[in-house]
Parts: sequence; C-alpha cells; structure tokens
Amino acid sequence: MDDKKCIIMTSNSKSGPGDAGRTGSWRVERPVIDLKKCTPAKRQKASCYLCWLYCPDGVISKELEPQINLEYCKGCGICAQECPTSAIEMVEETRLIEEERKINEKN
Amino acid sequence: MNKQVTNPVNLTAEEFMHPGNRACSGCGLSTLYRIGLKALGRDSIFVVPPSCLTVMQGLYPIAATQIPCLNVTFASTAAAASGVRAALKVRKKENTKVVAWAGDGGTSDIGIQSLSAAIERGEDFLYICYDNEAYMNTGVQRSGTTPQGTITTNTPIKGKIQKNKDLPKIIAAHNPTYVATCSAAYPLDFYNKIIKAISLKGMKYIHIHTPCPSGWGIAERLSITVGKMAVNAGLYDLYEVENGKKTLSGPSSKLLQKKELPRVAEYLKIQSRFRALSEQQIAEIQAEIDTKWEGYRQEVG
Amino acid sequence: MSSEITRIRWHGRGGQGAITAAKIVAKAAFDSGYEGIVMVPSFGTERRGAPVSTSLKISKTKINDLSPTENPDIVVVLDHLILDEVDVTAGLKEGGLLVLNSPRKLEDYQFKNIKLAIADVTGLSSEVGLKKGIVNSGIIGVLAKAVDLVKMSVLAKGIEAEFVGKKPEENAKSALLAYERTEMGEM
Amino acid sequence: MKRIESGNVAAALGVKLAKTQVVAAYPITPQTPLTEKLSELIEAGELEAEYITVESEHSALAVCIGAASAGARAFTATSANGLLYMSEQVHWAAGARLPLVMCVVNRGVGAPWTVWNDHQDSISQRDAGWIQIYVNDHQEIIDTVIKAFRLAETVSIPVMVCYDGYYLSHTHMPFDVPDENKVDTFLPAYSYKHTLNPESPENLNTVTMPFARPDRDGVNKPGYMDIRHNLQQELRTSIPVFEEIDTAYKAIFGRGGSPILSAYKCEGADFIVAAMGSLSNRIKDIVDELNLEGLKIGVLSVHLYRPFPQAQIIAALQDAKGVIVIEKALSYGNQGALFGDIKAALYPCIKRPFAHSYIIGLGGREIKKADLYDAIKESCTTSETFEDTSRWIGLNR
Repeated sequence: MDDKKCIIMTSNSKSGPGDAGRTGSWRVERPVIDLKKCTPAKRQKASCYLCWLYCPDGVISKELEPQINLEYCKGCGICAQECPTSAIEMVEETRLIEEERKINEKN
Repeated sequence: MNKQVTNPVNLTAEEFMHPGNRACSGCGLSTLYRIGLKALGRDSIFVVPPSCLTVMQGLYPIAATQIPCLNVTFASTAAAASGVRAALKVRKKENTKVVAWAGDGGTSDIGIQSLSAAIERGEDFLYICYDNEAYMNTGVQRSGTTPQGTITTNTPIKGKIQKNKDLPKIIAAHNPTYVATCSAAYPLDFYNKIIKAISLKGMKYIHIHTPCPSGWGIAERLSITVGKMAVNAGLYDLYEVENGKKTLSGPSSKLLQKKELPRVAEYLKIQSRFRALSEQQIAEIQAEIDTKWEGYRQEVG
Repeated sequence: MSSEITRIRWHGRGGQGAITAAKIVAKAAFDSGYEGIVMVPSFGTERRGAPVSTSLKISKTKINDLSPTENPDIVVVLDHLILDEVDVTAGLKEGGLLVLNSPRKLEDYQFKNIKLAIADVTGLSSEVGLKKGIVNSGIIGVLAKAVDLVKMSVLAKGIEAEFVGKKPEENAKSALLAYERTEMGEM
Repeated sequence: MKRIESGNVAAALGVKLAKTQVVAAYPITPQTPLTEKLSELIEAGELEAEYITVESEHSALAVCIGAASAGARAFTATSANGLLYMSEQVHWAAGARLPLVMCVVNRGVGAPWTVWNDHQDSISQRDAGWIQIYVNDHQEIIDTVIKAFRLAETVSIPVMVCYDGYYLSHTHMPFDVPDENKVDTFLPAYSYKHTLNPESPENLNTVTMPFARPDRDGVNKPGYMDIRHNLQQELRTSIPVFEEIDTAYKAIFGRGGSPILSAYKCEGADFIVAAMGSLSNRIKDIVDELNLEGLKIGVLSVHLYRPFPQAQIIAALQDAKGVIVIEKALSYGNQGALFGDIKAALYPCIKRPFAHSYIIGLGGREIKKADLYDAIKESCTTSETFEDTSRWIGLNR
C-alpha cells in the first residue's frame, strides 16, 4: 500500500540515557561515601540501600559497596540527607575537581 | 500474613528509567516515577499530558523511559487512556497495563472532566496523579490543589486565598475500584499500592503528595524529609478506599497510636512558599489537623 | 425534471408518526421502481406534541433538490385539529389533493380548487384493535385510495415490515380499512 | 443491496463495513443518529467494536487518538460546536499522523445557536492538516467512508468526511450498500507505523526542538518544522493516492471515478458554478434550465477540499470565461473560503476566468431556487472580472 512511499514523520522517541546530557555537570556538591560507615559495606551484606531507593535519578548502585555514577548524579544530596548512618557527605564540587586536577598533574 | 514485605533489599535492581534525564535536582516525582516503573514493569503503556513528566521522559528523539508512552493534550488524559484500553481489548492484549500519569493541574483542573467520565464508565486502567500542589512545569502557578496561603507566581504576595480541592475525596465519591493516597517520601508504600491496584479490575486512582524543591522553596536534599514531615504531622494522610471504605494505611496508620503528632508549623516553616502564613493561620491549620485526627481515633475506638 | 416529481407534504404532531408514514410510502415507492425518492423530515428541534411536517418527493429519476417542498401536489394531515393551527394548504397546487384524518364529513369542509380525501382514521384504528392515537398506518390507506402512486398491496406489506413487533397485522388492516372507507370529493 | 435510509444511517453502515474497532460517541445534532445507529449495530452484534460513550467531543477524539495509537481502527463523528470543542485534538491527530476517520455532519456554529446546515464548522478546521472530503448524496457518503479508511491508513493522515446536516443526514434516499466480502478485499487490516508496543517502546508526540537533534545512536532526527513539512508534503501526495484508491474502488463496486472534483456539463462550458456538498447537486437543476435558455454552463463539485487540488482546479476552470463560487462558509473578515482558494489556484494561469462569489444558506437559511437562478444568471451576463468580496444571497428573509 505504501507505493507512494510516505515517510510518515512523527515525534517518536526511542529509549536511551542522557536525554539532558551528562547531568553530572549540574552538581554543585558531590556525594562522597564513607564505606566505613555505610551499612552494607561495613557488614558486607545486602542491607539498607535507602540511598539507592530515594535517589531520584537512579545513579546509586545496589552493591555491597554502593557506587555513585558521577556522570549523571545531579548532586541533590537526598542520599546524604536520608542515610541513616550519615555515611555520605556532600563535598563542594569545585574543590574536588581542583584536587583531582592536581593529582592528574602529578601523575 | 506470610506475604514478603517489599524493602530496598528485595526490590528489583532493574531500572526502567534512564539517568541523565531532565528532572530537576532533588525532584520528588523522579523518585516516584523510578520506583513506580519497577512496580508496573515493562508490559505497560503510559498516557501522559503536559507536565513535568513530559519533560522528564525526554525530548525527541530520546526517551528517558523504557515504557511506551503516548503524550496527549492537557485535558484528555483519561479519555486517551480509555482509547488505548479499548484498542488493547480488541487486539486481545488485555494483560498490558494502561497507566495515565498526570500532575495536579492536569488532574484536578483541566483533566477532571475526562477523568470523572472515565471512572463513571468503569474503565480499566490506573490513573496516577502526582500532586506537587501547583503548576510546576510552567513555573509554579496556583492549581486547584494548591493549599490556602501558598505563595505561587500568580499568588505572589498574599498567597492563595482559597482552600485546596480534596481531589482523592472527589475521586472516591465516584466509587472507583480503588483509591489510594501516597507520598513521594514513602516510595515503598507507593510501590505496594501500585502492586495492589494493578491486581484489580476497573478504575484505580493513586494520588501522591510530591515535594518539589523549586516550587516549594526547600533545599534539594530535603524533598524526602519534607514529604515525611507532612505525613507525620498528620497534614497529608495516606489511606486507601475500597468499596466506599476509607482506611489509613502505611505510615499514617502508625500515627493512630501516637498521642500527639509533630506540630505542622515545623513543616510549614521549612518551606518558603508558606512565608505569607500568619501565626493565626498556622494555628488554624493545626486545629483542623487536630480535629481530623481526633475523628480518626474515635473511629478506630 | 421537476414536472415528473410528485411532492407530498405531511403534517402531524411530534410523536404521531408522520415521518414513519412518509418513510413507509417512500420505501414502497422505491420497491415499486421509482429511483428518485427523497424524504425530508422537518429540520430542527422536534418536540412531542408540536406540529411537524415532512416532505416526500417521488420521481422515476434521481432528485437533486433536497429542500423541503414548498409547492406540494399532495398534503397529508394526520390530525384534523392541526387545520386550526397550521395553514396546511399553503402552496398546495391548484387542483391538488388534501388527504385528511377527520371524524367530520366532506361537506363540513370548504376548500377551494382542491380534491379532498377524508376518513376517520382515529375511529377505525381503534376498531381494528390499535391503541388510541395510532393513525400513521391508517392515513396511508386514505392516500393510496386518493392517488395512484403505489399499490395498496405494496403499502400494506411495507406497513407490516415497519411495525414488526408492534401489531403489524392490525396496522396493515387499519390502512386497508381506511382505504375502503375513504370519501373523495372535489371543491 | 439497495436500501432507503437517512444519510446518517448510510454513514453508520459504511463504518460498519469498514470493520471499525473503536467508536467514540458524544451526541450533537444533527450527527447524533449516526452514532446511535452504531450503538445499535454494536449491541446487536453486527459490528464487533468497543463503543465508548464519552463526556465531550474533546474526549471523543482523545479516545480515537488513544485507540489508533494503540493499534485499532477508530471512528467518531461530530457537528458544529462539537468539532470546534475538539479542535485542539483535530490538530493533534494530524500532527501525530493518526489514520482516523471522522464524519462531520455540517452545521452552522454558534453564537447565536443554530442547529441547521452550513459549512462553517469543517471549513474553520481546514488548516488543521486533515484530509477533508465533501460528499453530495447518500451513495457518496457510504462509499466515501469506506474509501476514507483506506486513504487515511495509506498516507497516515486523518480524514474528515463532511456531509450536510439535515439535507443529507436526516433525508431518506435510496443507496446501494456494498457487499461485505468485497469491502474486506478492498480495505486491508488497520496499521499504524508507531503503534504503542511494550516490546519496542516508543515515546510518542514528545516535546520536539526547533532544530534537528541526534538520537541515541548519533543519527540526526528532524525538528518540529521538518515534521510539519513532511505532513504538508504527504498531504500533497494523498491527492494521487486518493485517485488510485477511487480507481480500485470503482473496479470492485462500479461506482466512483471523480473523487477530487466532479464536473457536470463543464465540457466546453463558458461558465462554471463551483460548490460543495448537496448544494452542488441542486445547482445541476438550475444549470439544466440555463442550458435550455442557451447559456453554456456547468457545475464543478469540489469533493476534496484539503489538500486543495490546485492542478485539477486549474484544468477544470482555466478555459472558462467565468467561475461562480456559491458556498455556505467564509473566512470572516475576508471572503468565501472556497472562493479565495479557487482564485489563488487560478493565479498562475495566463488567461484567467472571472470569479464571482456568493454566500448562501448560512444557519439553514432557505436556499430558494429563484435566488440561485438569478445569481448565476446575473454573473453570466455581467461578466465582471475578479471580485474580492462575496455577495450574500437571501438576506433578510
């Protein structure tokens, strides 16, 4: 039936990450996990994971040592706020970037 | 009951929403959506009107969601969902879940007509209203569910004069199969209520109190905390309505044992949107909450 | 062309079944080989009890003009009391036909330059066991008697088909009885 | 099989033969009997479809938009203010490229209220991106509804089948009901390119940027303007597609042959009257009389109004001395809608006929044969050039 070859253009989006780009750049503060305080890391047993549960962007992994995907973490700080053991600290992003730059220069 | 209790440990790690989406930092809707999709699973079709969710789900050609979604006009969500359901019925794909997901403006104001009709027809889908108590996507204008006294961009000095509509109550008066209220601060309660809703035939409605850092005037990190405060102060109640019977559920039901609840002033004063409220108004809100909970306690004896 | 079209205007009250009667005649005419049939109900907001009219045009060939008839060849009136409310003969052609359900006699009426066909359809429809006020089947019999357009037998069949489940035989009988009892006169 | 029924029933039987799967219905005069008939056919089991009784026309089209996006053949109908109330959805359906069919039973729009016929309702939606077809009698109603589904689904553009309220909707006339099995061979199963499907999820009608943007694989995808340009291009494509579909229909059912424009006594005519809907048939009688009086005059009935068939209009009219456009709608503050379109189409012609415009029958104002006769005759004898205003006939009656 499509002998007239209609293209039929519509706005039909396909699933993929990073629609808003690398949203990690939105961060003012970066969550840093102290694994000595983090319950699953400390116990080496799947537990707690409230940071994972509450994270609006799903950028925290549910591992024994939870990882934060900094490429996309927007730095809202909910994980730090809700962590029952205060294992997550929000650290000024510019300071960390500066420190990282220095480390890279040394290497 | 030997039912397994859902907790962060046993909740599926599979994500149906991509990171790097356009939700604001600390968005209450974003958490809800993420956990809600886990409850709904892949065999679902969404119907979404203009709202923050439209933007969060992605701009063409990238979708932040892995669930098929039909974006529709503002007033037509429940009607379009009825059409999707009808098509699935004739195509004999009745197991696919149809989920309408809209904001408070899209539900309590412009969308209430088509929603009311869909419930009256006894349609079979789940309608989720995330209520952040104003038109946030257009920059925080007052909606039908905005509480009295709230500063918004079109109630900028005195705050909203009128009281808010009790939308879940209006919906419950239609006698749908299931009505529940939830809070974005309690995503597992939301998860459980979705699981229950989708096990039932007919029209299901879930209303969610959804903190919005930019619209409410709170720090991004506080959106869960502030949501919990609303529930714990007894201001926003989590309940279910089935067969015309309302039952407090989840965190709210636990408040019944408490003699005194935290003062609502704490919740109100943390948010800059309530800065126009006088002490007198705050006292009136507290008095209303006290009367309401007195009633709840008497009901359960 | 226009000269070959027979135009019938029906007058009744909303709910009386004038449109149904016109439809039965339209179908019967169609079944009798007429190609051009246009049945135009009065347009708008019909309300039960209020006077309504319907136009029926019948021709051997296709009809292009779908407007209501202004100059009928035949006027059919389902209720003689309508004569007091509506000028039913307005536009009726000279020498045209008026088909009337009335308990009164031919001589009781004074029209000019028309043919009058009259029968007490209301009375005889209760005679055949129809509910009081069912006159739309009977009036067809009066029309059939007065004008040679469609055969009474075809019309009777049409009535039975239309009234399936609603006393079809009695309705057909009412038409046949009216056919027999019709009085005709020229004035 | 020949039947004698109202135009609304003719439309309903077409919808039934098309095996429509979802019907959305909201009452408005004079469309109501069409969707009532469909409810009867569905309840009686003669049509297997979901019948959804919505609370407004806005929702009626929303149901169709949802159903068509989820893979079902959907239909609704409306009139007048109902069409205007769904206007947002009308535009939406075209932008989403949904192959819907909707009957518009033409009625004047309020205020003030009128229930009677003119074309202002559908004409006011002419820029929405739908295909608009105006039909003249019951046979055309039923045939066109069936063809409309195939057309909509071939080019993935929604189609409005417009017919006159009361004049056609409530009038009983004989027409042939096509054979069901033959319709099944004519009309393939429903298809929509972007059907909502959990197995290959797509997010449809998302916010689209003013510029092209790369997708997840880095391939540039069109911006809003490109998508709209494609709609315009494919609306143009739908003209020959409609002709092909009509030819295929004629091959099976023996009817059709002039789906875009139908000409009556136009060959070699000095003057041509252009009109839409049942009025064009009525004008044939007038034209017959004028031909007897020695005028060489014909009638051009415009069926396909959107996309506007410029090339066909030029071919039909350029050799005439004059074109007389008689219509029941206008672009307020300007002139007759069809008149403006016809003039624009003729602009490139080196030798152009004069063009006169008449507005008639608004809100059901009685159209007298004498009015039509006088207007047409006057236009043929005065032979003025292009006019920019429309003359109104039948005022103050």
